[in-house]
Formats: sequence, structure tokens, C-alpha cells
Amino acid sequence: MDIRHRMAKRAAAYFSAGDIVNLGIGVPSLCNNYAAPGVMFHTENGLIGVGPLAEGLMRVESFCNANGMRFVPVPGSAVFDSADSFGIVRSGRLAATVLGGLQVSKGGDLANWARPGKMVGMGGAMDLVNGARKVIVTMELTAKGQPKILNECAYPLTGKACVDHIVTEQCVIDVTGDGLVLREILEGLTPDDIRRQIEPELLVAEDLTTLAA
Amino acid sequence: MDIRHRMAKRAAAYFSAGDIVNLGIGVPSLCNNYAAPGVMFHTENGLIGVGPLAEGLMRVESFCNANGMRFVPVPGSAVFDSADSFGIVRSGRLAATVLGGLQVSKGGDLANWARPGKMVGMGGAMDLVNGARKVIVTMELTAKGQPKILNECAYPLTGKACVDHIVTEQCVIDVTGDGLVLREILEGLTPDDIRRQIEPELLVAEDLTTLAA
Amino acid sequence: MSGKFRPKDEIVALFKDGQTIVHGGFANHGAPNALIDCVLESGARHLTLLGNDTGDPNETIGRLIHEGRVDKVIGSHIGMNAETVELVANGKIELTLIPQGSLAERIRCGGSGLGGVLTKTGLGTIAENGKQKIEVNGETWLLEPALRGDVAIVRARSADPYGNLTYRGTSRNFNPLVAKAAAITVVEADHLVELDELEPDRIVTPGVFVDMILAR
Amino acid sequence: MSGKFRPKDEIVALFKDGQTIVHGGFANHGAPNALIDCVLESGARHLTLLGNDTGDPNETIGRLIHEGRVDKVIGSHIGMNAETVELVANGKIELTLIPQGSLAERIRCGGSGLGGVLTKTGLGTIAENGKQKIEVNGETWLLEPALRGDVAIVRARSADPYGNLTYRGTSRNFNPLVAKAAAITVVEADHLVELDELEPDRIVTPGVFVDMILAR
Repeated sequence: MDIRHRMAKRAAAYFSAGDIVNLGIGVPSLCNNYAAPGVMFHTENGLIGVGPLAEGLMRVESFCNANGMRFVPVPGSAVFDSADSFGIVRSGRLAATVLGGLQVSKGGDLANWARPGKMVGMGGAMDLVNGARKVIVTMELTAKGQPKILNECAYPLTGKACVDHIVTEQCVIDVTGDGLVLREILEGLTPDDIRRQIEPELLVAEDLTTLAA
Repeated sequence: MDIRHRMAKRAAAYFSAGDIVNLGIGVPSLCNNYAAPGVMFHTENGLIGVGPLAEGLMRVESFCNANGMRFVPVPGSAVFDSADSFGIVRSGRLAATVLGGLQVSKGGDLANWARPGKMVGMGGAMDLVNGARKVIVTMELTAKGQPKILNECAYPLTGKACVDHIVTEQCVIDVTGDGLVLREILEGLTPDDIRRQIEPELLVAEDLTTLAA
Repeated sequence: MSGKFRPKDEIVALFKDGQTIVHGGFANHGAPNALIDCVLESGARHLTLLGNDTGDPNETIGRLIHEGRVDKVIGSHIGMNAETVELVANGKIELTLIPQGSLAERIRCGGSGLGGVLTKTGLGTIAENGKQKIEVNGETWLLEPALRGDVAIVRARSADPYGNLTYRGTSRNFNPLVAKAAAITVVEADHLVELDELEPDRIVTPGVFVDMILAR
Repeated sequence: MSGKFRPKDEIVALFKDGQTIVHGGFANHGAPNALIDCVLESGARHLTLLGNDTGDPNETIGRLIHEGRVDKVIGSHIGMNAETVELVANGKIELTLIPQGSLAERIRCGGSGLGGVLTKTGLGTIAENGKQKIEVNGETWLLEPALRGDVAIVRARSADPYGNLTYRGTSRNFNPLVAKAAAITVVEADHLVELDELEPDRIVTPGVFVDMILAR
């Protein structure tokens, strides 16, 4: 399994049957391949019940996800307008949202929508990180050798103190009241290998798990 | 025609084809008998297209007006929830609302929902007088010999400066920027007959019309 | 076909003393009568009712008033129910009156993760009392804060096992708003249908808001 | 079967320089493409676009960007449209970004006679800039004020002569909100149907919000 799919599979392990989940673009969008049966997917442009990408006659304009990709709705889908869609989001009805990240702070602040001088829009991300019961960020641990997990984010924030889990290609880190906690680590790496690539202090869970490479 | 029906007919003369109108209980509810073709009726409990009172198998729980009376929806009716219903009201989409009145002030304040010490609820009246493009009050000119058109209302207000037309059994009075203006008067009465029964100053329209008794 | 369909005893067990029950129904129509039975059967007392009205005496939601289960009513109108009027006059029930459109929006806010809305309705009346006035671009508005309950009781026309709901006619009015505005949402439906029997475009309340549906 | 159905030339005549056009559509789906043709044909310039995004370059609503008709964009995301991004970078278009859920509520307020809503979304971010923070029972909320346009352009699935509308699938998202939020609302529909052909419970936008429907 390639790294992107491995991260998606790990993130999807946070979902349980009956959960309604919203997936961002990129790695998060791959999570639907690994979700437990009974998980349903919300797309912020107005539907719960996103199914597989559509082919043939099922490719219609009326069933598009937030990236404009055409999909087949699953049985039991429901349609709603954007006001109701974000009512679902803000009121805590989504069990989880999975998003990409540019930077995460030690306090769980997330920056994922803009770099300074390049602000093309937050879309629904600010609502999602504010409302979903669990916010899961999938990202590489570093970008061009620079840490992405920082004491404070330098880029414009998507939300304050909103991230619960950070799933990277090397490890899983939880944001807790005590600080960042290393929860899982790739086989062959040590906590200090992770510490070298992030800025904040990193605690290690007593029951640290090892992930097979 | 009895007095109540005459008042209802006069109030209904303010409606034109294409108007959506909300009617209160009592005399206002009779207006639908006299409305021009193409006027549609809104009931604040969630429907545009209120038709005649239902009989036989058409008497169903699912089509009730705000007073719990069962009606038949007309062709072209639309259903909506209470939030959308008052969205229609507040945003000025109702051409008119007709309500009963306890007191109206010279500035067009309306008191119609409560007497001091007897407050059982304003229902939708405060939204209706705030939102409808034309607020028409049908009421007797006096109650037990006491004037109901006053310099200031003594009863709890439904709305400030909201009334456009007062249709009584003796006359029609408009609320204008210049004050109250007598617009129509029942055959055999003089403006001074009206003045004796109201508290504020009363102007007389240049084109005062006489209503046949 | 189980999903969120639950036997009556599980639903009766949800109701506890002191809860706020947010309820659908308007002037006796569209009321969740079988769920009102469940509240009665639970024995729960000292309830707060949040909804449009309290029905007629000992009818629909008025049965909870008649049985002395209610300490507080929040609604737009109680005039149809002489029992409520009398209990309020005697200080046995605390009453909060809210203009109907503002009530609808406040319940919607409570179910939508919003803190409140700004309206003109009630400006210059006693509906202002105790509320903030907010200026936006030189205009004055009344802030109507969010309201929600502990348990929502909802009457639907059809419900599928996921809790997707449709409504019929004016029975819709407060029901879909109420369905969103509580920690636990319980539904009774005239028709229990199979998964995929409701057309997705036709669903008014998505199942994500629903916890339990009274089974038959 | 005339009602609110109108020929194209009457609709083209609605659009004027400097207007705010509030538009349905999301990432090129559910967009009112025939009405966008009408805007182009009208020659109107210096427009403000209020809607979720600006589509792809020279696609759907992006055609108005491509043709240089737009001075200002209010939306949640323009990243799909490199032309918009470049025009914003060069100072040719003024951009206001709003979180998508807040944008939906602000348009809903603009169409519902409400002044604004309180949300937590955007607290602690640049979405706070220039906005009031309001305390309600000790909690802090961000006030998102109402937004509306001069003309709304809406894409529906079906429209009857009164302007009652239904939508299909995710093409619904912003369309019913937009339909309420302008001085004049114009609709194009995939299907023009007869009066009474739409079931009352199935209607999403009641005709009271609609002024004209593009005839065929």
C-alpha cells in the first residue's frame, strides 16, 4: 500500500458504523475506501450518502461532490440546501472530518487554507473544524524539510484548538490537554526521530503502537 | 350584507391578483370570500394556497390553518416549515395582512394581542405587522363606548407604526405621515360623527368617498 | 428493517424529571401523540415544554398540562388552552411568550449550531424585554438567542430506518425545526418505510438528526 | 400556462451595470447557465457576484469573469478559477471571502428579513476581521450580517407557472437560498410544468419568492 493510502486507511480507523463523516480533498478523499460498513459520507454541498464515483449514465450534474466530482448516491441518501448542510456541521452531527494540513500548532490550531499572499478561500473548512466532533488532519510530517507541526502556526488559521488527531506518513500524534502525544510510530523509527521533525515538545503514549511499514 | 361581511369585503378590496395575503381570525378570516381572482392566502403554520373549509374525506389533519380549521389546498399550493413561513412574512413577500385590533394609535401603533394582565400570546401577529407590505386592521370604531383609536395605545403593543388602513363599521381611516386621514365614510354620517368616537385629530381626504349602508 | 426503530419501553425510558421537551405540533395538528403517551407513561414531572402552543385542554400536548407534568411553557400562544391559562394565572406554570417567527428561528438556531438571529419583530414591544439590541450598519435589530431541549418529540409522515423523514401538509411547520434542536431526537411516523423507499430529494429531515423512531 | 414564464428579452432587460447578482451553483454544477447567457447578452458591467465560487475559467459563472463583467466577488472559494485568482492578484477584482456555512446563513438572512446570525465559525481567524463579537450568556459569538443582491439567478429542476420550484440532488445547495435573497428573482428550470403538477409537499421554493421564469 502506498503512503497516501496507508494514511487514509489509518484515518478511517477512527470511524464507526453509524458515523456521518466529511472528507476533504487529497488523501482524506481516499478514506472512503477503508471505512467500516455503515459509515456514511456527508458532502458539504448538500448530501449525506456519497457513494462511488459515477460511470456511464450515472454521471449526472445533479450528484457532484464539493470538488465537482460526480458520484452515485447510496441507498438512504438525503439531500438538503447549504444552510441545512452547515447546520449539520456546526451542530456536531458529523462524527468526524478529515482534512489536509499546512501547519498544526501544539495547541491544536490548524492552518490549511491559505499561505500568506495566496488566499483563494476557506470553502467549508472553517465550519467543519468548528463543528465536527473529531477533527483528523492527514499530512506529511514536514514540507521540504521544514516542520509543519509548530509551536504556533505562521499561516492564516482555519480554526483555533480544533485538531484531535494528526495522521502522518511516519506517525500518529494526538492533541491533548497535556500537549502533543505520540500514539503510533512507523516500524523502525524512534520517538526522537519524530521529535527532530517537529517544533513542540512531544510526549509518548504509554501504550505506543508500532505501525508495520 | 351584515356589518362583519361588509368590513371584510372592504378590507379585501386592498388585494390584487397575484397578491399573497395572510388573514387573522374573526372578521379578517371572512376576506377570502371577497378577494379578487388570483389572490392566494398564506397561513403562518406553513402553507400558501389556503382554500375553502374542508368537508367529508377532505377533512384531514394535514391541512389545518393557524386556528386549527381544516381546509382544502388550492392548485399550486406550496408547503414549508415555520422558519420559512416567517421568512416569507418578515421579508415583505406578503402583499397584506388583515388583523383585528384592540387599539390603534395616531402614529399607527397597533395593540391587538393582549389586555394588561391577560397575555396568552402574540402568536405570529408581531411578525406579520412587522413584515407584511400592507397592514389592514378591521375593528369596531369603539368598544363599549370607549374609543379604540387613541393618541397612544394603553394595551401592550403588537407593533410600532405598522398600521396602514383601519377598516371599521362606520369608516375607513388611513394612517399617513400627516396623521390619520378619513378616506371613506358610511352614508348618513359626517366626519364630526367619527371625530367624536376617536381620540386623535382626524383629517379628511379631499376625495372622501361615501359607503352605502 | 431495524436501524433506529425502537420499542416503546426504550423510548419511555428516555424521559426524566426536569427535562426540557421540545415538541412539534401546532394547534393540535401535527402533534406527536404516541410520544406524548410515552412521556405520560414515563412519569416524568417538572417538565419545560418548548413549542408553539399547548393545544386544547387535555388534547395532544395539552395532556401533559392536564396531568400536572409541566412547570414551564415557552411558546407563542396558549390561548386555546384554558387549563394552561389558569395554571399560569395561579403561578403554577411559568410562561415565556415569544413571537412565532422568532420562536421558529430560535429553535432553528438551537439545532444548527448558531447562537441567535437578529430580527425586527418585537422592536418597541414587550418582546424586547431582557434582550440585547444590536446595531448593524446603523439599523437596530433585536437579538433572539438560540433555544434547544433535552429531548425532541417529532411527528413525521414517513420515516425510514436511518431516520430520514418526510412530513405532510401543515403538519410540517415546527416538526423539522424541533427535530434538530435537542440532545436526543425521537420520532413517531404515520408510515414506517424501508431504506431507499423515500426519494432523497423528498426528504425534509435527514436521518443524521434522528436518534430513535417509535416502532410498531 | 403563462404565469411567471417570460421570454428571454424581458429577462435580459433586467440586468444593469453595477448590480449585485446573487447566483446559485457550486463548482460548476447547478449553475443557471441560460441566465448567465442573459447577463452576458445584456452587456451589464461592473457587477458584484455573490455566490459560493466563480466556477472554472470561462465555465458557468466563470464566463462573467472571463468576459470582464465583474468588479467584485463575494464567496467562499475561488481556487478553481485561475482567471479570478489572477484578476484578484492584479487588483482588478475585489474579493471578500466568507466561510461557506456563514455565507449560506448570511444569504438566508438576506432573504428572510433577518439582520444576521451568530456563529462560532471563524472565531480566532481572519474571518473575524471587521465583524462584531457578541456575548450571549457568557459565550462569545461572531455576528455574520445579512447579504442580498439586486437580481438572483437560480437554477431549478422544475418550475410551475406560479414559480413553485423543485431541485435535484446537490444542485439544490445554494439555489433555494439565493432564490429568496434579491429584489428580483429569475429562474431557469430544466422542466417547465403545469400548475398543480408539483406536489405541494415536494416544493422547495414557494412561488412567492419568484418573479420571472425563463420561458422556452
